[in-house]
Amino acid sequence: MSLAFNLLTVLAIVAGALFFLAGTVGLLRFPDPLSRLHALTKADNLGLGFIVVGLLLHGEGLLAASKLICVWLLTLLAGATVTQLIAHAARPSGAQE
Amino acid sequence: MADFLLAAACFVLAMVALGLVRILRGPGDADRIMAAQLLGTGGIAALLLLSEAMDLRAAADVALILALLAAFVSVAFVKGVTRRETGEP
Amino acid sequence: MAFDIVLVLLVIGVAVWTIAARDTFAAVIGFVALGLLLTLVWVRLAAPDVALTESALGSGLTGGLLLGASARLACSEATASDEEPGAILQLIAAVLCALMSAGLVALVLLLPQPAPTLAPQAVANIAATGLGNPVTAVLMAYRAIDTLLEVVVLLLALVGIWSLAPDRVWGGLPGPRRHADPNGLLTFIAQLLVPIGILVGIYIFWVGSVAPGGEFQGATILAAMWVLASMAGLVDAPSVSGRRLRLMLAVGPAVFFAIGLTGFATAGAFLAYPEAHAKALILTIEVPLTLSIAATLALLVAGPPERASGR
Amino acid sequence: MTETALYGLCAAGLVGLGLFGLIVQPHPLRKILAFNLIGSGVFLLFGVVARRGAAAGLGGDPVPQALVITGLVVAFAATALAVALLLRLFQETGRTTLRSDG
Repeated sequence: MSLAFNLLTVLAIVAGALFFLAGTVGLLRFPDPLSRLHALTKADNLGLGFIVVGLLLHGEGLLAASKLICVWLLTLLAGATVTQLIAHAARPSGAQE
Repeated sequence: MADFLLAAACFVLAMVALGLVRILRGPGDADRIMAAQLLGTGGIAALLLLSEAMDLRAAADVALILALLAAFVSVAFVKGVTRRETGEP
Repeated sequence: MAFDIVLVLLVIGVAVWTIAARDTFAAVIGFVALGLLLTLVWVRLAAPDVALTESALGSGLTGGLLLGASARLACSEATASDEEPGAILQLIAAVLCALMSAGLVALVLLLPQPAPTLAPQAVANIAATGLGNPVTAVLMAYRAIDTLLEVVVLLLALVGIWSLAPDRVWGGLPGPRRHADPNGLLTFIAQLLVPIGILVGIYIFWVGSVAPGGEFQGATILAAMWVLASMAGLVDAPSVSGRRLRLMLAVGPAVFFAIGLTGFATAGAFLAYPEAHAKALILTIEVPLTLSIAATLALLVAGPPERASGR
Repeated sequence: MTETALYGLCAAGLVGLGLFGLIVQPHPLRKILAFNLIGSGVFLLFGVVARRGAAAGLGGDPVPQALVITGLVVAFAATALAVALLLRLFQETGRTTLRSDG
Protein backbone atom coordinates (compact mmCIF):
# COMPACT_ATOMS: atom_id res chain seq x y z
CA MET A 1 0.00 0.00 0.00
CA SER A 2 2.69 2.45 1.03
CA LEU A 3 4.68 1.47 -2.06
CA ALA A 4 1.75 2.49 -4.26
CA PHE A 5 1.46 5.80 -2.40
CA ASN A 6 5.19 6.41 -2.78
CA LEU A 7 4.93 5.73 -6.47
CA LEU A 8 2.05 8.19 -6.81
CA THR A 9 4.02 10.79 -4.85
CA VAL A 10 6.99 10.41 -7.17
CA LEU A 11 4.74 10.63 -10.22
CA ALA A 12 2.96 13.76 -8.98
CA ILE A 13 6.19 15.51 -8.05
CA VAL A 14 7.79 14.65 -11.39
CA ALA A 15 4.69 16.04 -13.12
CA GLY A 16 4.96 19.20 -11.00
CA ALA A 17 8.64 19.60 -11.88
CA LEU A 18 7.76 19.23 -15.58
CA PHE A 19 5.26 22.08 -15.28
CA PHE A 20 7.96 24.24 -13.73
CA LEU A 21 10.18 23.31 -16.68
CA ALA A 22 7.40 24.29 -19.08
CA GLY A 23 6.91 27.60 -17.27
CA THR A 24 10.60 28.42 -17.53
CA VAL A 25 10.77 27.45 -21.21
CA GLY A 26 7.80 29.75 -21.83
CA LEU A 27 9.49 32.51 -19.89
CA LEU A 28 12.64 32.17 -21.95
CA ARG A 29 10.98 31.78 -25.35
CA PHE A 30 7.85 33.94 -25.43
CA PRO A 31 8.28 37.29 -27.17
CA ASP A 32 6.35 39.84 -25.07
CA PRO A 33 5.82 40.51 -21.33
CA LEU A 34 2.14 39.57 -21.30
CA SER A 35 2.64 36.09 -22.73
CA ARG A 36 5.67 35.59 -20.49
CA LEU A 37 3.46 36.45 -17.53
CA HIS A 38 0.90 33.95 -18.76
CA ALA A 39 3.52 31.19 -19.08
CA LEU A 40 4.99 31.93 -15.68
CA THR A 41 1.87 32.07 -13.56
CA LYS A 42 -0.27 29.33 -15.07
CA ALA A 43 2.42 26.69 -15.42
CA ASP A 44 4.11 27.39 -12.08
CA ASN A 45 0.85 27.36 -10.13
CA LEU A 46 -0.09 24.03 -11.71
CA GLY A 47 3.37 22.71 -10.93
CA LEU A 48 2.99 23.78 -7.32
CA GLY A 49 -0.42 22.08 -7.26
CA PHE A 50 1.05 18.77 -8.41
CA ILE A 51 3.84 19.01 -5.86
CA VAL A 52 1.29 19.71 -3.11
CA VAL A 53 -0.75 16.67 -4.21
CA GLY A 54 2.39 14.54 -4.16
CA LEU A 55 3.31 15.70 -0.65
CA LEU A 56 -0.28 15.16 0.52
CA LEU A 57 -0.06 11.51 -0.48
CA HIS A 58 3.29 11.18 1.27
CA GLY A 59 2.69 13.24 4.37
CA GLU A 60 0.87 12.26 7.51
CA GLY A 61 -1.56 14.13 9.74
CA LEU A 62 -4.68 16.04 8.86
CA LEU A 63 -3.32 19.36 10.17
CA ALA A 64 -0.18 19.24 8.01
CA ALA A 65 -2.29 18.27 4.99
CA SER A 66 -4.77 21.10 5.49
CA LYS A 67 -1.90 23.56 5.87
CA LEU A 68 -0.44 22.40 2.56
CA ILE A 69 -3.81 22.94 0.88
CA CYS A 70 -4.09 26.38 2.50
CA VAL A 71 -0.67 27.32 1.13
CA TRP A 72 -1.68 26.27 -2.37
CA LEU A 73 -5.05 28.05 -2.24
CA LEU A 74 -3.43 31.22 -0.96
CA THR A 75 -0.82 31.08 -3.72
CA LEU A 76 -3.53 30.58 -6.34
CA LEU A 77 -5.68 33.38 -4.97
CA ALA A 78 -2.84 35.85 -4.51
CA GLY A 79 -1.23 34.83 -7.80
CA ALA A 80 -4.41 35.19 -9.83
CA THR A 81 -5.27 38.66 -8.55
CA VAL A 82 -1.74 40.08 -8.46
CA THR A 83 -1.07 38.82 -11.97
CA GLN A 84 -3.99 40.93 -13.20
CA LEU A 85 -2.40 43.95 -11.56
CA ILE A 86 1.00 43.21 -13.12
CA ALA A 87 -0.63 42.76 -16.54
CA HIS A 88 -2.26 46.19 -16.20
CA ALA A 89 1.11 47.70 -15.35
CA ALA A 90 2.83 45.78 -18.17
CA ARG A 91 0.53 47.04 -20.91
CA PRO A 92 1.70 50.65 -21.35
CA SER A 93 5.39 49.86 -20.95
CA GLY A 94 4.99 46.84 -23.23
CA ALA A 95 3.75 49.16 -25.96
CA GLN A 96 6.77 51.39 -25.56
CA GLU A 97 9.27 48.63 -26.24
CA MET B 1 12.56 9.28 -0.52
CA ALA B 2 14.33 12.25 1.07
CA ASP B 3 16.96 12.21 -1.65
CA PHE B 4 14.31 12.24 -4.34
CA LEU B 5 12.51 15.18 -2.70
CA LEU B 6 15.78 17.07 -2.39
CA ALA B 7 16.56 16.39 -6.04
CA ALA B 8 13.12 17.66 -7.03
CA ALA B 9 13.68 20.81 -4.93
CA CYS B 10 17.03 21.24 -6.66
CA PHE B 11 15.38 20.96 -10.09
CA VAL B 12 12.68 23.50 -9.23
CA LEU B 13 15.35 25.87 -7.92
CA ALA B 14 17.37 25.49 -11.11
CA MET B 15 14.24 26.38 -13.12
CA VAL B 16 13.71 29.42 -10.91
CA ALA B 17 17.33 30.41 -11.49
CA LEU B 18 16.93 30.24 -15.27
CA GLY B 19 13.72 32.24 -15.10
CA LEU B 20 15.32 34.80 -12.82
CA VAL B 21 18.14 35.41 -15.31
CA ARG B 22 15.56 36.11 -18.01
CA ILE B 23 13.42 38.32 -15.80
CA LEU B 24 16.12 40.46 -14.23
CA ARG B 25 17.63 41.25 -17.63
CA GLY B 26 14.47 43.11 -18.48
CA PRO B 27 14.39 45.07 -20.73
CA GLY B 28 11.43 46.84 -19.11
CA ASP B 29 10.25 46.98 -15.54
CA ALA B 30 7.23 44.92 -16.61
CA ASP B 31 9.35 41.78 -16.72
CA ARG B 32 11.19 42.54 -13.54
CA ILE B 33 8.06 42.81 -11.43
CA MET B 34 7.38 39.16 -12.23
CA ALA B 35 10.40 38.22 -10.10
CA ALA B 36 8.36 38.09 -6.91
CA GLN B 37 5.75 35.88 -8.57
CA LEU B 38 8.40 33.52 -9.92
CA LEU B 39 10.25 33.28 -6.63
CA GLY B 40 6.98 33.14 -4.74
CA THR B 41 5.67 30.05 -6.53
CA GLY B 42 9.02 28.36 -7.14
CA GLY B 43 10.32 29.22 -3.68
CA ILE B 44 7.18 27.81 -2.06
CA ALA B 45 7.50 24.60 -4.08
CA ALA B 46 11.14 24.25 -3.05
CA LEU B 47 10.26 25.04 0.57
CA LEU B 48 7.51 22.45 0.75
CA LEU B 49 9.79 19.82 -0.78
CA LEU B 50 12.56 20.78 1.67
CA SER B 51 10.19 20.66 4.62
CA GLU B 52 9.29 17.07 3.78
CA ALA B 53 12.87 16.06 2.95
CA MET B 54 14.38 17.60 6.11
CA ASP B 55 11.36 16.71 8.27
CA LEU B 56 11.07 20.35 9.28
CA ARG B 57 7.33 20.93 9.72
CA ALA B 58 7.65 24.67 10.34
CA ALA B 59 8.76 25.22 6.76
CA ALA B 60 5.07 25.01 5.77
CA ASP B 61 4.47 28.13 7.89
CA VAL B 62 7.33 29.84 6.09
CA ALA B 63 5.64 28.93 2.81
CA LEU B 64 2.40 30.48 4.05
CA ILE B 65 4.20 33.75 4.79
CA LEU B 66 6.07 33.62 1.52
CA ALA B 67 2.79 33.34 -0.41
CA LEU B 68 1.37 36.33 1.44
CA LEU B 69 4.46 38.52 1.25
CA ALA B 70 5.13 37.71 -2.42
CA ALA B 71 1.71 39.19 -3.17
CA PHE B 72 2.47 42.20 -0.96
CA VAL B 73 5.79 42.83 -2.68
CA SER B 74 4.19 42.45 -6.13
CA VAL B 75 1.65 45.14 -5.25
CA ALA B 76 4.48 47.39 -4.06
CA PHE B 77 6.35 46.71 -7.34
CA VAL B 78 3.35 47.69 -9.44
CA LYS B 79 2.73 50.79 -7.33
CA GLY B 80 6.38 51.75 -7.73
CA VAL B 81 6.39 51.24 -11.50
CA THR B 82 3.19 53.18 -12.11
CA ARG B 83 4.40 55.99 -9.88
CA ARG B 84 7.68 56.11 -11.81
CA GLU B 85 5.93 56.26 -15.16
CA THR B 86 3.37 58.89 -14.30
CA GLY B 87 5.96 60.94 -12.43
CA GLU B 88 3.61 61.32 -9.50
CA PRO B 89 5.58 62.01 -6.31
CA MET C 1 24.60 18.93 -1.42
CA ALA C 2 23.66 19.64 -5.05
CA PHE C 3 20.72 21.69 -3.80
CA ASP C 4 23.00 23.74 -1.56
CA ILE C 5 25.45 24.44 -4.38
CA VAL C 6 22.66 25.64 -6.69
CA LEU C 7 21.21 27.79 -3.91
CA VAL C 8 24.56 29.38 -3.00
CA LEU C 9 25.35 30.13 -6.65
CA LEU C 10 21.92 31.70 -7.06
CA VAL C 11 22.35 33.82 -3.92
CA ILE C 12 25.75 35.07 -5.05
CA GLY C 13 24.46 35.73 -8.57
CA VAL C 14 21.51 37.78 -7.34
CA ALA C 15 23.78 39.63 -4.92
CA VAL C 16 26.09 40.58 -7.79
CA TRP C 17 23.03 41.81 -9.70
CA THR C 18 21.92 43.88 -6.72
CA ILE C 19 25.30 45.61 -6.57
CA ALA C 20 25.99 45.92 -10.28
CA ALA C 21 22.58 46.68 -11.86
CA ARG C 22 22.47 50.05 -13.64
CA ASP C 23 18.97 50.94 -12.57
CA THR C 24 18.23 51.47 -8.86
CA PHE C 25 14.73 50.01 -9.20
CA ALA C 26 16.17 46.85 -10.78
CA ALA C 27 18.70 46.63 -7.96
CA VAL C 28 15.92 46.82 -5.37
CA ILE C 29 14.07 44.00 -7.12
CA GLY C 30 17.30 42.00 -6.96
CA PHE C 31 17.45 42.70 -3.23
CA VAL C 32 13.89 41.43 -2.70
CA ALA C 33 14.70 38.29 -4.70
CA LEU C 34 17.79 37.84 -2.53
CA GLY C 35 15.64 37.99 0.59
CA LEU C 36 13.35 35.27 -0.74
CA LEU C 37 16.37 33.08 -1.53
CA LEU C 38 17.90 33.70 1.89
CA THR C 39 14.65 32.36 3.37
CA LEU C 40 15.48 29.04 1.72
CA VAL C 41 19.03 29.27 3.08
CA TRP C 42 17.71 29.73 6.62
CA VAL C 43 15.48 26.68 6.24
CA ARG C 44 18.52 24.70 5.06
CA LEU C 45 20.40 25.91 8.15
CA ALA C 46 17.55 24.50 10.29
CA ALA C 47 16.55 27.95 11.54
CA PRO C 48 12.84 28.25 10.68
CA ASP C 49 12.33 31.12 13.13
CA VAL C 50 14.90 33.19 11.27
CA ALA C 51 13.43 32.07 7.93
CA LEU C 52 10.07 33.46 9.00
CA THR C 53 11.64 36.77 10.03
CA GLU C 54 13.71 37.00 6.86
CA SER C 55 10.77 36.36 4.53
CA ALA C 56 8.46 38.77 6.35
CA LEU C 57 10.82 41.55 7.40
CA GLY C 58 14.11 41.21 5.51
CA SER C 59 12.43 40.67 2.16
CA GLY C 60 8.80 41.76 2.42
CA LEU C 61 8.61 44.90 4.50
CA THR C 62 12.15 46.15 3.69
CA GLY C 63 11.39 45.48 0.02
CA GLY C 64 8.20 47.54 0.16
CA LEU C 65 10.04 50.38 1.88
CA LEU C 66 12.94 50.43 -0.61
CA LEU C 67 10.65 50.09 -3.65
CA GLY C 68 8.67 53.11 -2.53
CA ALA C 69 11.84 55.11 -1.96
CA SER C 70 13.41 54.17 -5.30
CA ALA C 71 10.23 55.18 -7.14
CA ARG C 72 10.31 58.58 -5.43
CA LEU C 73 13.98 59.07 -6.20
CA ALA C 74 13.74 57.89 -9.83
CA CYS C 75 14.56 61.31 -11.28
CA SER C 76 17.69 61.72 -9.14
CA GLU C 77 19.71 58.94 -10.74
CA ALA C 78 21.29 61.03 -13.47
CA THR C 79 22.80 63.45 -10.95
CA ALA C 80 24.48 60.67 -9.02
CA SER C 81 25.91 58.66 -11.89
CA ASP C 82 28.67 61.13 -12.72
CA GLU C 83 30.09 60.73 -9.24
CA GLU C 84 31.12 57.15 -9.82
CA PRO C 85 34.72 56.62 -8.75
CA GLY C 86 37.40 55.98 -11.39
CA ALA C 87 38.54 52.58 -12.62
CA ILE C 88 41.67 52.48 -10.46
CA LEU C 89 39.74 53.30 -7.31
CA GLN C 90 37.17 50.63 -8.19
CA LEU C 91 39.95 48.09 -8.69
CA ILE C 92 41.54 48.93 -5.33
CA ALA C 93 38.15 48.63 -3.65
CA ALA C 94 37.53 45.28 -5.35
CA VAL C 95 40.90 43.92 -4.20
CA LEU C 96 40.37 45.09 -0.63
CA CYS C 97 36.84 43.65 -0.50
CA ALA C 98 38.09 40.35 -1.93
CA LEU C 99 40.73 40.29 0.82
CA MET C 100 37.99 40.89 3.38
CA SER C 101 35.97 38.00 1.96
CA ALA C 102 39.05 35.77 1.94
CA GLY C 103 39.64 36.58 5.61
CA LEU C 104 36.06 35.63 6.44
CA VAL C 105 36.41 32.40 4.45
CA ALA C 106 39.52 31.52 6.45
CA LEU C 107 37.60 32.28 9.62
CA VAL C 108 34.71 30.02 8.61
CA LEU C 109 37.05 27.16 7.71
CA LEU C 110 39.04 27.55 10.93
CA LEU C 111 36.06 27.61 13.29
CA PRO C 112 36.83 25.55 16.43
CA GLN C 113 36.00 21.84 16.55
CA PRO C 114 33.83 20.81 18.31
CA ALA C 115 31.68 23.89 17.91
CA PRO C 116 30.78 25.73 21.13
CA THR C 117 27.04 25.70 21.77
CA LEU C 118 24.51 26.90 24.29
CA ALA C 119 21.80 24.58 23.00
CA PRO C 120 22.03 22.06 25.92
CA GLN C 121 21.66 24.86 28.49
CA ALA C 122 18.76 26.36 26.53
CA VAL C 123 16.98 23.01 26.46
CA ALA C 124 17.79 22.16 30.09
CA ASN C 125 16.08 25.26 31.45
CA ILE C 126 13.21 25.57 29.01
CA ALA C 127 10.75 23.86 31.34
CA ALA C 128 11.07 26.79 33.75
CA THR C 129 9.80 29.21 31.11
CA GLY C 130 6.77 27.11 30.18
CA LEU C 131 7.61 27.62 26.49
CA GLY C 132 8.20 24.99 23.84
CA ASN C 133 10.21 27.00 21.34
CA PRO C 134 13.82 27.52 22.46
CA VAL C 135 14.27 30.62 20.26
CA THR C 136 11.26 32.30 21.87
CA ALA C 137 12.64 31.26 25.24
CA VAL C 138 15.92 33.05 24.43
CA LEU C 139 14.08 36.16 23.22
CA MET C 140 11.53 36.40 26.02
CA ALA C 141 13.30 34.84 29.01
CA TYR C 142 17.06 34.21 28.84
CA ARG C 143 17.91 37.40 26.97
CA ALA C 144 14.74 39.39 27.61
CA ILE C 145 16.76 42.57 28.16
CA ASP C 146 17.97 42.42 24.53
CA THR C 147 14.40 42.22 23.33
CA LEU C 148 13.28 45.08 25.58
CA LEU C 149 16.09 47.29 24.31
CA GLU C 150 15.36 46.26 20.73
CA VAL C 151 11.77 47.48 21.04
CA VAL C 152 13.10 50.73 22.44
CA VAL C 153 15.45 51.00 19.44
CA LEU C 154 12.43 50.60 17.14
CA LEU C 155 10.64 53.43 18.95
CA LEU C 156 13.75 55.64 18.80
CA ALA C 157 14.01 55.07 15.06
CA LEU C 158 10.38 56.11 14.73
CA VAL C 159 11.01 59.26 16.78
CA GLY C 160 13.97 59.96 14.50
CA ILE C 161 11.81 59.62 11.40
CA TRP C 162 9.03 61.77 12.79
CA SER C 163 11.48 64.53 13.69
CA LEU C 164 12.39 64.81 10.00
CA ALA C 165 9.00 66.41 9.32
CA PRO C 166 9.04 70.04 8.18
CA ASP C 167 7.55 72.58 10.62
CA ARG C 168 4.29 73.15 8.78
CA VAL C 169 3.27 69.47 8.93
CA TRP C 170 4.73 68.80 12.37
CA GLY C 171 2.68 66.09 14.10
CA GLY C 172 0.63 65.60 10.93
CA LEU C 173 -0.19 62.55 8.84
CA PRO C 174 2.49 60.44 7.14
CA GLY C 175 2.50 59.84 3.39
CA PRO C 176 0.25 61.13 0.63
CA ARG C 177 -3.49 60.49 0.89
CA ARG C 178 -4.50 57.64 -1.39
CA HIS C 179 -8.07 57.27 -2.49
CA ALA C 180 -9.58 53.85 -2.99
CA ASP C 181 -11.12 53.06 -6.33
CA PRO C 182 -14.19 51.06 -5.22
CA ASN C 183 -14.18 48.94 -8.39
CA GLY C 184 -10.41 48.84 -8.72
CA LEU C 185 -8.30 45.73 -8.79
CA LEU C 186 -6.06 46.94 -6.00
CA THR C 187 -9.04 47.45 -3.72
CA PHE C 188 -10.17 43.91 -4.46
CA ILE C 189 -6.71 42.47 -3.74
CA ALA C 190 -6.45 44.36 -0.48
CA GLN C 191 -9.94 43.34 0.62
CA LEU C 192 -9.08 39.74 -0.19
CA LEU C 193 -5.59 39.48 1.26
CA VAL C 194 -5.72 41.72 4.32
CA PRO C 195 -8.17 39.57 6.34
CA ILE C 196 -6.24 36.40 5.44
CA GLY C 197 -3.00 38.13 6.32
CA ILE C 198 -4.28 39.29 9.71
CA LEU C 199 -5.35 35.73 10.47
CA VAL C 200 -1.93 34.37 9.42
CA GLY C 201 -0.17 37.05 11.48
CA ILE C 202 -2.12 36.17 14.63
CA TYR C 203 -1.52 32.47 13.99
CA ILE C 204 2.24 32.97 13.59
CA PHE C 205 2.34 35.02 16.79
CA TRP C 206 0.25 32.51 18.73
CA VAL C 207 2.14 29.43 17.57
CA GLY C 208 5.45 31.09 18.57
CA SER C 209 5.37 29.79 22.14
CA VAL C 210 5.60 26.15 21.06
CA ALA C 211 6.79 26.21 17.43
CA PRO C 212 8.73 28.55 15.14
CA GLY C 213 7.04 31.95 15.04
CA GLY C 214 6.60 34.68 17.58
CA GLU C 215 5.82 38.30 18.20
CA PHE C 216 8.26 39.84 15.72
CA GLN C 217 7.19 37.64 12.82
CA GLY C 218 3.48 38.01 13.58
CA ALA C 219 3.79 41.77 14.05
CA THR C 220 5.64 42.12 10.75
CA ILE C 221 2.82 40.41 8.88
CA LEU C 222 0.24 42.60 10.59
CA ALA C 223 2.28 45.68 9.66
CA ALA C 224 2.61 44.51 6.05
CA MET C 225 -1.15 44.07 5.84
CA TRP C 226 -1.70 47.60 7.14
CA VAL C 227 0.73 48.92 4.53
CA LEU C 228 -1.12 46.95 1.84
CA ALA C 229 -4.46 48.39 2.92
CA SER C 230 -2.99 51.89 2.93
CA MET C 231 -1.46 51.39 -0.53
CA ALA C 232 -4.94 50.48 -1.75
CA GLY C 233 -6.37 53.57 -0.05
CA LEU C 234 -8.61 51.55 2.24
CA VAL C 235 -7.16 53.07 5.39
CA ASP C 236 -5.51 56.43 5.98
CA ALA C 237 -2.48 56.90 8.19
CA PRO C 238 -3.33 58.27 11.64
CA SER C 239 -2.04 61.64 12.82
CA VAL C 240 1.26 60.97 14.55
CA SER C 241 0.32 63.29 17.42
CA GLY C 242 -2.85 61.34 18.20
CA ARG C 243 -3.04 60.16 21.79
CA ARG C 244 -4.46 56.74 20.96
CA LEU C 245 -1.65 56.04 18.51
CA ARG C 246 1.02 57.11 21.00
CA LEU C 247 -0.57 54.85 23.60
CA MET C 248 -0.56 51.92 21.20
CA LEU C 249 3.13 52.44 20.43
CA ALA C 250 4.14 52.70 24.08
CA VAL C 251 1.97 50.04 25.72
CA GLY C 252 4.14 47.06 24.70
CA PRO C 253 7.49 48.32 25.97
CA ALA C 254 5.77 49.81 29.05
CA VAL C 255 4.16 46.51 30.05
CA PHE C 256 7.43 44.71 29.35
CA PHE C 257 9.35 47.16 31.55
CA ALA C 258 6.74 47.08 34.32
CA ILE C 259 6.72 43.28 34.49
CA GLY C 260 10.51 43.37 34.36
CA LEU C 261 10.52 45.63 37.43
CA THR C 262 8.17 43.36 39.36
CA GLY C 263 10.81 40.69 38.79
CA PHE C 264 12.85 42.38 41.58
CA ALA C 265 10.09 41.61 44.07
CA THR C 266 8.95 38.20 42.86
CA ALA C 267 12.12 36.56 41.55
CA GLY C 268 14.98 38.70 42.77
CA ALA C 269 16.21 40.24 39.50
CA PHE C 270 15.19 42.60 36.70
CA LEU C 271 13.19 40.74 34.02
CA ALA C 272 13.18 37.53 36.05
CA TYR C 273 9.92 35.62 36.17
CA PRO C 274 8.70 33.53 39.11
CA GLU C 275 8.71 29.97 37.84
CA ALA C 276 5.05 29.22 38.56
CA HIS C 277 3.77 32.15 36.48
CA ALA C 278 6.48 32.41 33.81
CA LYS C 279 4.32 31.44 30.86
CA ALA C 280 1.37 33.63 31.90
CA LEU C 281 3.69 36.62 32.42
CA ILE C 282 5.45 36.08 29.08
CA LEU C 283 2.07 35.96 27.35
CA THR C 284 0.95 39.13 29.16
CA ILE C 285 4.03 40.85 27.77
CA GLU C 286 3.77 39.38 24.30
CA VAL C 287 0.22 40.43 23.40
CA PRO C 288 0.65 44.21 23.87
CA LEU C 289 4.22 43.93 22.60
CA THR C 290 3.02 42.44 19.30
CA LEU C 291 0.52 45.27 18.93
CA SER C 292 3.18 47.91 19.61
CA ILE C 293 5.76 46.32 17.30
CA ALA C 294 3.20 46.02 14.49
CA ALA C 295 2.22 49.69 14.83
CA THR C 296 5.87 50.81 15.00
CA LEU C 297 6.91 48.79 11.94
CA ALA C 298 3.96 50.04 9.89
CA LEU C 299 4.71 53.66 10.80
CA LEU C 300 8.41 53.17 10.04
CA VAL C 301 7.36 52.24 6.49
CA ALA C 302 4.87 55.13 6.31
CA GLY C 303 7.68 57.64 6.96
CA PRO C 304 7.64 61.18 8.34
CA PRO C 305 4.47 63.31 8.36
CA GLU C 306 3.77 65.00 5.03
CA ARG C 307 0.31 66.50 5.58
CA ALA C 308 -0.90 68.78 8.34
CA SER C 309 -3.50 67.11 10.50
CA GLY C 310 -7.05 68.33 9.99
CA ARG C 311 -7.59 69.73 13.46
CA MET D 1 33.50 20.42 2.78
CA THR D 2 30.20 20.32 4.63
CA GLU D 3 27.03 22.12 3.57
CA THR D 4 27.31 24.44 6.54
CA ALA D 5 30.80 25.53 5.50
CA LEU D 6 29.45 26.17 1.99
CA TYR D 7 26.94 28.65 3.42
CA GLY D 8 29.83 30.18 5.36
CA LEU D 9 31.58 30.86 2.07
CA CYS D 10 28.35 32.34 0.73
CA ALA D 11 28.19 34.65 3.75
CA ALA D 12 31.78 35.78 3.18
CA GLY D 13 30.94 36.51 -0.45
CA LEU D 14 27.89 38.57 0.52
CA VAL D 15 29.92 40.68 2.96
CA GLY D 16 32.61 41.33 0.33
CA LEU D 17 30.08 42.23 -2.36
CA GLY D 18 28.16 44.50 -0.02
CA LEU D 19 31.32 46.30 1.06
CA PHE D 20 32.31 46.81 -2.57
CA GLY D 21 28.91 48.29 -3.38
CA LEU D 22 29.06 50.54 -0.34
CA ILE D 23 32.38 51.99 -1.51
CA VAL D 24 31.78 52.18 -5.27
CA GLN D 25 28.10 53.06 -5.72
CA PRO D 26 27.53 56.82 -5.64
CA HIS D 27 23.75 56.79 -5.14
CA PRO D 28 22.83 56.76 -1.42
CA LEU D 29 19.94 54.33 -1.94
CA ARG D 30 22.40 51.92 -3.53
CA LYS D 31 24.64 52.38 -0.50
CA ILE D 32 21.70 51.48 1.76
CA LEU D 33 21.11 48.35 -0.34
CA ALA D 34 24.79 47.44 -0.16
CA PHE D 35 24.80 47.97 3.59
CA ASN D 36 21.84 45.61 3.93
CA LEU D 37 23.78 43.08 1.86
CA ILE D 38 26.67 43.25 4.35
CA GLY D 39 24.12 42.75 7.09
CA SER D 40 22.69 39.66 5.38
CA GLY D 41 26.19 38.22 5.12
CA VAL D 42 26.92 38.82 8.80
CA PHE D 43 23.58 37.28 9.81
CA LEU D 44 24.38 34.28 7.66
CA LEU D 45 27.71 33.87 9.50
CA PHE D 46 25.69 33.76 12.71
CA GLY D 47 23.46 31.17 11.08
CA VAL D 48 26.48 29.02 10.24
CA VAL D 49 27.75 29.27 13.81
CA ALA D 50 24.26 28.37 15.08
CA ARG D 51 24.01 25.37 12.75
CA ARG D 52 27.42 24.08 13.85
CA GLY D 53 26.20 24.28 17.43
CA ALA D 54 23.37 21.81 16.80
CA ALA D 55 22.97 19.76 19.97
CA ALA D 56 20.43 18.46 22.46
CA GLY D 57 17.98 17.51 19.76
CA LEU D 58 17.87 21.02 18.25
CA GLY D 59 18.79 21.77 14.65
CA GLY D 60 20.92 24.70 15.76
CA ASP D 61 22.02 26.76 18.72
CA PRO D 62 18.98 28.95 19.56
CA VAL D 63 21.05 31.82 21.03
CA PRO D 64 22.68 33.02 17.77
CA GLN D 65 19.36 32.44 16.00
CA ALA D 66 17.59 34.74 18.44
CA LEU D 67 20.40 37.28 17.99
CA VAL D 68 19.83 37.22 14.23
CA ILE D 69 16.10 37.86 14.71
CA THR D 70 16.95 40.85 16.91
CA GLY D 71 19.49 41.96 14.34
CA LEU D 72 17.04 41.75 11.43
CA VAL D 73 14.53 43.92 13.26
CA VAL D 74 17.14 46.52 14.17
CA ALA D 75 18.52 46.48 10.61
CA PHE D 76 15.02 47.22 9.36
CA ALA D 77 14.67 50.15 11.76
CA ALA D 78 18.04 51.54 10.65
CA THR D 79 17.10 51.13 6.97
CA ALA D 80 13.80 52.92 7.49
CA LEU D 81 15.58 55.82 9.23
CA ALA D 82 18.22 56.01 6.50
CA VAL D 83 15.57 56.03 3.76
CA ALA D 84 13.64 58.79 5.55
CA LEU D 85 16.83 60.87 5.87
CA LEU D 86 17.58 60.39 2.18
CA LEU D 87 14.06 61.34 1.09
CA ARG D 88 14.22 64.46 3.25
CA LEU D 89 17.59 65.40 1.73
CA PHE D 90 16.11 64.99 -1.74
CA GLN D 91 13.03 67.01 -0.77
CA GLU D 92 15.18 69.82 0.65
CA THR D 93 17.89 70.09 -2.00
CA GLY D 94 16.49 68.26 -5.04
CA ARG D 95 19.66 66.19 -5.08
CA THR D 96 20.77 62.96 -3.46
CA THR D 97 24.48 63.64 -3.47
CA LEU D 98 26.40 63.31 -0.23
CA ARG D 99 29.17 65.71 -1.30
CA SER D 100 29.09 69.00 0.54
CA ASP D 101 30.40 71.01 -2.45
CA GLY D 102 28.19 69.02 -4.90
